Amino acid sequence: MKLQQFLGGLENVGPVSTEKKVFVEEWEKQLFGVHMCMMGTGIWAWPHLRVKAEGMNPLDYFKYRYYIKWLGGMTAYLVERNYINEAELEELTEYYLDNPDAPLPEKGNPAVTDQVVDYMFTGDNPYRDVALNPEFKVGQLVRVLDPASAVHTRLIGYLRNKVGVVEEVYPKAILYTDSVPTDSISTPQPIYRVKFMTRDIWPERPDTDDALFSEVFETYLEAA
Amino acid sequence: MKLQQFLGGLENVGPVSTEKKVFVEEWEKQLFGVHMCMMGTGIWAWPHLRVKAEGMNPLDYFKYRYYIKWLGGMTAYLVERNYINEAELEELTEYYLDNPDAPLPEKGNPAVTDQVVDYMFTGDNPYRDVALNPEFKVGQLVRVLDPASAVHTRLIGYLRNKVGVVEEVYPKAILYTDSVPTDSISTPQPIYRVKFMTRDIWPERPDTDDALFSEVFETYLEAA
Amino acid sequence: MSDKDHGHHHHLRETESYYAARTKALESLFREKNLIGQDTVDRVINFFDTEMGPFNGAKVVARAWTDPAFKTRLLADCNAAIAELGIRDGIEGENLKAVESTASVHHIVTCTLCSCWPWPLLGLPPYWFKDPAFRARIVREPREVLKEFGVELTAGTKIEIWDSSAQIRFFVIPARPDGTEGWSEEKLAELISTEAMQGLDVVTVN
Amino acid sequence: MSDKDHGHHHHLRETESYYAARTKALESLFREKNLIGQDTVDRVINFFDTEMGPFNGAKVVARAWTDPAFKTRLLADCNAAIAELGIRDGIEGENLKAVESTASVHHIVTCTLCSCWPWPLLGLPPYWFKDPAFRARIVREPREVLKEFGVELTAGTKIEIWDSSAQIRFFVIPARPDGTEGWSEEKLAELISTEAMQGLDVVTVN
Repeated sequence: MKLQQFLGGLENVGPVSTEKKVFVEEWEKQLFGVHMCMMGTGIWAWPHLRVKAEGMNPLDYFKYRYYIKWLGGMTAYLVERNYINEAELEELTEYYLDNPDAPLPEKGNPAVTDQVVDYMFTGDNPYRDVALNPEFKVGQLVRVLDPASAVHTRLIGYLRNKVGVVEEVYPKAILYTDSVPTDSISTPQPIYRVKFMTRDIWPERPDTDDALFSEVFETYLEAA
Repeated sequence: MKLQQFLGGLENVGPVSTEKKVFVEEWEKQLFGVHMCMMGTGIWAWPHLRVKAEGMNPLDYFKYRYYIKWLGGMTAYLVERNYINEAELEELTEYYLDNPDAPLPEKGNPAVTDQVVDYMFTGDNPYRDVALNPEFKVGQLVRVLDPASAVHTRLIGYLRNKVGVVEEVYPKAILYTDSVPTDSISTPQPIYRVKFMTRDIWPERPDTDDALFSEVFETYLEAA
Repeated sequence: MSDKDHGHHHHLRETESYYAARTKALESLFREKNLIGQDTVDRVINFFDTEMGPFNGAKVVARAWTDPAFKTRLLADCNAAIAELGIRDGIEGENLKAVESTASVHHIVTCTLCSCWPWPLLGLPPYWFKDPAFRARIVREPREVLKEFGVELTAGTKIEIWDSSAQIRFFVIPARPDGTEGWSEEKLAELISTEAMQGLDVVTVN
Repeated sequence: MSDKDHGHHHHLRETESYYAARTKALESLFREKNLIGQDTVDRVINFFDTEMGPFNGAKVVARAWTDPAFKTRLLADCNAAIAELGIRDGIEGENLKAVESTASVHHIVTCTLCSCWPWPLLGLPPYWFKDPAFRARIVREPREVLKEFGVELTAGTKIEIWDSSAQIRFFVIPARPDGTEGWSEEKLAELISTEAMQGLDVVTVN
């Protein structure tokens, strides 16, 4: 079990943060900018970041602030793929530690900026124009499967083995990713909006009529 | 989900400790002695300690050394049950912090020592002399149930929803505890030795013929 | 580099100045390798200050509160409806879905697997949304978490939670508060917090 | 107590001297309240140095290696067999079960829910057995964990794991090493580590 794939419903984790800032340190903005550049120029995509996040020590996942984890994931990925090497990164890090006001090089590729902005307005539409033959229909009871632990998943841990009802069959097939290993969501497939009663997920909680909705890839479901 | 009830199989937790000492600090011996006194005189039993351990913040559970957690659990329990109060404990703690060589009071109940030693040689036999009508028999396939999160459980998290085969029906009914809330193991009942193939529990691992045995209370099982 | 220097820097590995220096080193390498433009980072940050931010969501909610036909279209096809207001969609909003909170149903959005969030309407997610403790607790103990955000629902209000995991990004139209009859859309929009548009706040007039 | 003192002590709350002082305070209160005897703690510690310890387990293994009939009885009824050697059972050993490792099957004992351990045969559990990382990993990645303990099984050896959760306490008879033919039980017993009797070590002659 990778804890990050089972985060929802984990008990006794203490108070929540109500911090409303997006970036809590200035360097986080710069890191985010580099990340968007990587997204917009195709160096990586969300699933690559998620593979890193799900592969972390779960205690470190809780310990480190959001963008500190990104920094670790981004640099590890860039080194693995030979975009940069650890030695040059470390050397420059030491340089900027000793010279925090030293300027960045006045170099770069000006075309990247427009490419990134275009990308942000375009996004990555996940729909794929392949035949949709959904196995389940609106109103049907479905059970969420309990597949093996994967490098990366979009299966919400607390929904495993739970039964819900299909509320909507989305109109087109969705490709999640074709660039990282997953538990079988790398081919375009139907997704469903499934409604669960929270009393069925957490029967030990005070009873309510509360509901929870999740969009679930077809490969994660069976008829109940 | 209480992580402590799902510890087995948790991934990416880093290297194991190979520390062979039982007590890694001298004070731990004294704490253990007081704990055995509590056990031997009926002040508490294992399930009380486990309730505290399973109710901890899971990150603290990983963070604190074994007997540091016991210290927290023991003192919290003793204060809740009015054996001691937090103010007197805190006051004396400060006294011994400032006077680490100050002696303990030359008082106490000499009869306790023999009682505790007798208890250690006697133990707590869990068998109860009630009719045993086991629902499952040797060779039968059984599935481990997936009940609601409990204050205290002896259901091993990674076995939920897994199927194994009954290898032995234990000869007498077992009472787990009648003094703490559990998920229905507070009445004497059959237990079974169930054999699981580890490939069925962790199919993502390299395939082997390895097996895993667990003694499971009847209430945690259904026919598969 | 001497051992002393190495120890010095090793000691700094978990400080903000280390993270800042490493990030600066990263952008510096990207510039050297022509992987980024000199103004790319600034333009990205500016984009979320001006193009995609909670000001978009607040405008959409104010219109939905004042124009029932618009609200119907918004609930049916969120991307098409926001285009009517000149709001462009894009990344993390290719497929938006609006849900409406009322006196009897309170909607909450979360992403327990990561931090999916409707960027075109709300910009980037605030820290609380990304915090592991929030994501762990909100689905199982929503009322307790709402209390920590200062929100107490009236008894009998049903909660509906949207836990994003595929490709839809959810957006909450909060319940319109009493005492705002006849207000302009601009004045209404000022009442609406980012948190209200994910269900962690309710809109009030004081 | 002044604020300064309070701050001083608050600062110490997670130090060994704080834990030591708090433990001493606890026993002190137990003495004041007549809940404990003055020699109880010493007698408990002494008990595990002299009555219940790995010396018992090693004696049992050495006998099992040299007396096949005893081994048969040990595997059939562990509590009765150890009584033959004058070893008393008791707490955390009311129901013992011995399992035998061979060239083809290697047994490992763990307790992923807490730290169940056969006290009458092995005394108290060492730190590694109680460590959360060990308990998390041993059931899913036993070969990797064995390597961290310096043990490499020969290819093709099957692993059988005993995860205690009810009332049986498991004990491993390790495989007897080659080159020990004709050794006395005393000499054999010296070879046998605590770890070997839970499957985290193999017995060797060097």
